[in-house]
Amino acid sequence: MNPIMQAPTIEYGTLAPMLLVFGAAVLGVLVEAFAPRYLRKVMQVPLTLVSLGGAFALVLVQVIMRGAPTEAVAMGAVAVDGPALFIWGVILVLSFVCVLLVNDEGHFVASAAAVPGSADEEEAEAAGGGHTEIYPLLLFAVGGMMLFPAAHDLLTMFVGLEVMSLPLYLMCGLARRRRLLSQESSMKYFLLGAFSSAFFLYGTAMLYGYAGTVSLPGINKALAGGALLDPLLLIGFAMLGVGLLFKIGAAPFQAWKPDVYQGAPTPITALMASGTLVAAMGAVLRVFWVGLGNLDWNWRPVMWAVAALTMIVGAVLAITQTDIKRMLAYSSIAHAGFLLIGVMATFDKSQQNAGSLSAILFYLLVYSFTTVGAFAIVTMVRDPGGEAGHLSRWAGLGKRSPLLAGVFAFFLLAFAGIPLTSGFFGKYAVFAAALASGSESGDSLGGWMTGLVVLGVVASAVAAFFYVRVIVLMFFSEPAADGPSIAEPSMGTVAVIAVAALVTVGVGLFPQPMLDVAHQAAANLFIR
Amino acid sequence: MESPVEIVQHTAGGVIGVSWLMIAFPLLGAAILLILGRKTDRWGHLLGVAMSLASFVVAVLAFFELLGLSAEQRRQAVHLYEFIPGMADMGLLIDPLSISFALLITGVGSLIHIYSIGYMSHDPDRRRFFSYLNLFVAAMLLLVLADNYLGLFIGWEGVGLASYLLIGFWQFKPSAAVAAKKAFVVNRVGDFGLLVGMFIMWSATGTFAFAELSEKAGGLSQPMVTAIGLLLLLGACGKSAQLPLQSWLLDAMEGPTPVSALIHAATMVTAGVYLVVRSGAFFFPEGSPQALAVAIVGAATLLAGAIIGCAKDDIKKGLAGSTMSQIGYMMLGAGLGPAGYAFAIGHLITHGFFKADMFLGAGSVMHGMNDEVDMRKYGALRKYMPITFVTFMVGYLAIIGFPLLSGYFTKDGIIETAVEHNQVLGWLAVIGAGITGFYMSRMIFMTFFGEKRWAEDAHPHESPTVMTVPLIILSIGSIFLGGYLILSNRLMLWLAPAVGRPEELPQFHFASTPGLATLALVAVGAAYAWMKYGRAEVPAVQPRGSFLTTFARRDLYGDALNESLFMRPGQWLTRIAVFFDNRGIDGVVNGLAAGIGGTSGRLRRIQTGFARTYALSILIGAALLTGALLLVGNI
Amino acid sequence: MGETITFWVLAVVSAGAALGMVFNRKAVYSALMLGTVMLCLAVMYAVQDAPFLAAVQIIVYTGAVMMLFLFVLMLVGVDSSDSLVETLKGQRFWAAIAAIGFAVLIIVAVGNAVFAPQAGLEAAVGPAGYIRSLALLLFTKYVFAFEITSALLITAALGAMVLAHRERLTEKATQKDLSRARFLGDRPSPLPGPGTYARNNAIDMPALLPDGSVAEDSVNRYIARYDVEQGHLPEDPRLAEAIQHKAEEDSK
Amino acid sequence: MTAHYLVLSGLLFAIGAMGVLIRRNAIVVFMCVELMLNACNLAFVTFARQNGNLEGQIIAFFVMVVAAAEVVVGLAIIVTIFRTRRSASVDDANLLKY
Repeated sequence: MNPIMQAPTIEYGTLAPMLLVFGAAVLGVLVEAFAPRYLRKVMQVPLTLVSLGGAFALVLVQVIMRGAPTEAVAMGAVAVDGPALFIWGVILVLSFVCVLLVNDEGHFVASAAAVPGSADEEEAEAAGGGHTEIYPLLLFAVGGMMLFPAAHDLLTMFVGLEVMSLPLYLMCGLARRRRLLSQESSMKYFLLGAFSSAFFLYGTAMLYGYAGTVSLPGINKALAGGALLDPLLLIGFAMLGVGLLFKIGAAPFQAWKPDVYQGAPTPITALMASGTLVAAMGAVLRVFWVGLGNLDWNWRPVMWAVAALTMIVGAVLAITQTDIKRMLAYSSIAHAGFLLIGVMATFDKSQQNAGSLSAILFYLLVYSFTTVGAFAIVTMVRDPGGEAGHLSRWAGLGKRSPLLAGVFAFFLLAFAGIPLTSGFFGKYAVFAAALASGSESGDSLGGWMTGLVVLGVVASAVAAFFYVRVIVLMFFSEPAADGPSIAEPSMGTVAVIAVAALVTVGVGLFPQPMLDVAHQAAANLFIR
Repeated sequence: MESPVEIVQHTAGGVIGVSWLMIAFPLLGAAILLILGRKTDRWGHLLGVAMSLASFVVAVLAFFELLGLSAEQRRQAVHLYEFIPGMADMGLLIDPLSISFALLITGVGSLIHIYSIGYMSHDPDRRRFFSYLNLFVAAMLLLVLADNYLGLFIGWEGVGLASYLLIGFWQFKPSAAVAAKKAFVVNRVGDFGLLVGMFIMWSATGTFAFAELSEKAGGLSQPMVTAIGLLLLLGACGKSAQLPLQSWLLDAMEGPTPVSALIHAATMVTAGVYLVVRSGAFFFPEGSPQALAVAIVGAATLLAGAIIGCAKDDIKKGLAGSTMSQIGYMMLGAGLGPAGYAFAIGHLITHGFFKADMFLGAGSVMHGMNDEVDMRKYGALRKYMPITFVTFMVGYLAIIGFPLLSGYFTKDGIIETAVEHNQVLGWLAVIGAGITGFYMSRMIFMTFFGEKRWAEDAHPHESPTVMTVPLIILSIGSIFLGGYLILSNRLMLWLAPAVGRPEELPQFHFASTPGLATLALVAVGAAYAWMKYGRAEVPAVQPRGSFLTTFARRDLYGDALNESLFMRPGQWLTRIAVFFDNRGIDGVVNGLAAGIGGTSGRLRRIQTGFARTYALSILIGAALLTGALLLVGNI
Repeated sequence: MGETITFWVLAVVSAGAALGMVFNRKAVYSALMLGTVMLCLAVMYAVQDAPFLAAVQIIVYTGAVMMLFLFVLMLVGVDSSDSLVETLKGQRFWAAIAAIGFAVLIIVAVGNAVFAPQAGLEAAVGPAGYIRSLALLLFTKYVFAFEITSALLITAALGAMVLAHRERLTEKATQKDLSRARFLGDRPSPLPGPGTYARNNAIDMPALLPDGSVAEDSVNRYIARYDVEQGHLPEDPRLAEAIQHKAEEDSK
Repeated sequence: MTAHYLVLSGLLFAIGAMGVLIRRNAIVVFMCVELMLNACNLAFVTFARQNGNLEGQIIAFFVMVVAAAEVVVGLAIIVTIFRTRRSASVDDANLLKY
């Protein structure tokens, strides 16, 4: 008996954007292996940029020519549906922008193997150059970010999670200055990340035990037919939640975020704060809406507590931060809380589900671009020893460089959700979706959703306080005599800030087109 | 009195359909200059000028297209896009009022752009200067062209930002940085008024659009309208440097002179007048208390500005006082209802010309005198800078209301209408005109006549052509524009579709009682100035003046007043609050803030920096999550 | 019955080894304990109809991963052992509470779960045979994940290289360079060998030159320092002085 | 039998988690994480037999591959830290806090 194996079908066309990114990453590794040292950067940068740009173009082509497919591809492993394509587009643009930041000189260590402060390090710095391996690593991370939210079964999702995380663990430790902090952040991120992915895996095991499969629609189907109160299901769900909530930085799994964001090289922080958050949010949505959609009356009360705690922790702790990157990290935690409000806004009716999904997608878009812009500005304010992280160093920046401080103030206002910035529409959309969900008859949470939105508004107000504090600090305090210098920005950095500012202003004044795109992406919901 | 005609939704193409290009051109210019940065150093200023000129061309074309339409058709709304879904749409309103402003902004703006090429030629950051100028033009155009208060507000804040950036352009000077900050803070007070006014407007009518407001405003209760009107007036006072928010304008002269000419004389400061006139039909009906408040503010400011102008030795600050005063006239006119609107706008336009002319003239003088601003160090410059002298003279004659020049017609119109409506305010305006005659003559005599009192290294010379040509163009406008607009009521008929008009068209009297009194007082003022500063020797050091002089020199104690009226009581209140807070009786807000801060300070200790602690929090979180789910699942 | 006995034996051993791993002060012992757990698990896999996994477990985990762990442990220093004092306040207490609570939750939940009789793998394996069925699944349904894991492996290799490999930035000195340097220096000849007339441990005994003087250079400086620190100085004061001198030179 | 194996798996998982919390040597902490992954694998293999399909075994196989890659990266990071600080204790790395 020798049954003939049917060759697997892989829809290369549909998967082309992701495959292009991975392919370019492998090519980048080959460049590292064979190209002479002085040529590597010259080859890597265009290769990376072109592949990311090309992948984005492929996403566009796919959307325009064929529309989103309605079936999972690659033997049911990957679901390239509307939301996934939207998230891919956002991630690709963000990572393109981040590569421009990475490309800027002076962020990455010349030789990671050299002990900080040693003669070897000086020698390596004198020799110039740096680790061009960053580029393929970054491409692998981006590939993982694309796979993670598009995975259609939990195994693929786990692999995507690891593909995304491993390069990030590495890149966190490669800062050129303050290397002890950088290495520490790398180790913390790695240990905690590995710890949390063990939880993710255990959850997967339990769900596999419950449903006999790890594919998300399979689990959903089992839920529809099987006993809902099965302890295996509940444990599995909780453990899976731990892994996913860790990645988006929801409380009480948020502790790694400030430390890692502060220690990592700022371009990588920018990538983590934008791309990783977008990808992880997409994965959260997919797991909770597709895999556990029938269980919503069960997970939503728990998620309610998590969202509330996350917003409070993020907003309250940010107040007393003295480091700009830590403050942005806490702000990112608070924003994860706002996003979770959106995740909870699900209904029986797909029409309204699409509404809240589009709100979340829109929020992700506007938030991530503003974040990248803010971190790009952080890279420009420098002390002799590297970036001027301490907030006191930012005092009076408005007098030294009104334009830079002005743009940064604008980003902060967008984080705070002040009208006429993109952030306002993001919050507005998510809160509105949550309120609509709460007023839906038969909603299990009802008034609790309103309560959550009120809590969200209060948290925004608290958050606005510390954003405004920074603005006041920049514009209304006297600059220190030996204040930080403003680095002469490279074209790349300027482009990053310009793109971020453009999106923040543009969407703030003219939100409709982007809302339309998000709405279209969300129209058919996820492939089930 | 006839009310404005309805707004016509624009459907056809034509230039009006693409009038958004007016805003887009300078915005694009600013974006290119800011983004490309130093790369554009060589040609950046040319791009700035080109963008401003392009915008001017569009404005002129739109103007002629509007002119070709019948009076009922002259309010064209151009819908652009849905701004906040279900809340507000973004669109432009092209009507006689807005297009007049657009012409002024782009026209005078372009001239000042050209002038700045010469004026800023030695500044290494000239490109940045032009990018801010372009940004300003774009924001100002949005302010006047938007068809709703939201768009207006965006422009309003945009010009505030541009003004802040430009006042502080030479940020290395501490005085410039402080002045920029002061302008910023004072303007926030006004903006707050405008914003609250808009909130009330929104909650009462549910719309920001002018078109809908004109229908719905009639249904509002009287106190509501008064409240909105007064709040809008507060906004206007902030932007237009009217009492009690006038104090920033004098300090704003720290900016480069073209900025003073463009923003702080010709355009931005008149935004308050625009706001009042534009809202006139809804929120400032004739005879209402808020309209009276506008007139009173205007009259008070025109006197205060004139008095301040008398005592300043800094040529730019003198002009700034005069600007305050002239905008006071416009406000007075705007407070008189449709009868005064045309004169107020007319004065605004002619003032835009002659004041820009004089500011640029002052800049030209400074350019030749090593940036000296003290008039006591000038004298006898007429021989050395003939073109500047002649053009400045034209502006001077226009502003004091020399018969048949621009200012004569527009100012006299305001004064006569004011006397008709309110005797007291009208005669105050006449007195103000007399004082104007004194301080402007003083400026002329101190600068261009008398003996040389220069610093030793001064070598005055005429400015380059790129600077004098705008002066000449502006002075031509200063001569003829007023008569053209006011005689036979051209402007009033032109604006009627937008702002309404009185039933009876006013007749311009060349020999009315207030008019003759004005002329007489101006002559007395000029003669007194001649006695004190033309004939007599001007001391090079400021003499100790009387109480009144000191009063004027200190800007009427505006800053001291602010301090004692607002800052002190504010501090006092704070102290009381702290006192009560300490006693734990009041200060809920303070307590809350402190509470959050304290919680934050304590909570952040959880972030110990030990990875193992974090892992513990994850495990506890996981256990809680599992427990909670099992619990919820089993209930 | 056989499976039950195997399970209980292995369960006790593996749980004990796991506890041993956690509570053993010496890192190497921990590693060996972990190896024990892994071997127990391999046997359990084999018992549960997963012989392929049992083999992979031994080859990959105990064979490769554990070796890597041990290798790094040796690199870091075998004798480094954790101190028993807990520095974080309450960490042990809360860790124990959380871990026990967590374990109880899982055990209670699993205990509450109702399991159908085991389906067994006969149906799944079918006529194709065990390995073939695994391959069928691996290369059809999970082929994409399989391909993507290659990205992981590349990342791992690249990452290890970035963090550990240092590129040589200066030319390596050739033998020619070395000998040239030696002849340019002040001593072209080799250093004298140690202690020809040694009475005890010869390597740390300075040589005597033909003229009877002590040759300081004949003792390695590390050994000299060791001798001084440990008090192994020879009785002959002349030799002792020479060693001490050498050790002092070293410490400068 | 399924429940027995699952209880053992849960126990091993909890022991591993506890080890992560109380050990200071980064290498040992990481070994504890590996123990947790092994516990997951045991669950997968058990469930594969319980549910009567081979997917659990395939997943366990993938987990081993992923774990191997993770070990390489993790140990590289730990060695780097050790070279810098001459210490592999996770507690020593706490410059980033509050």
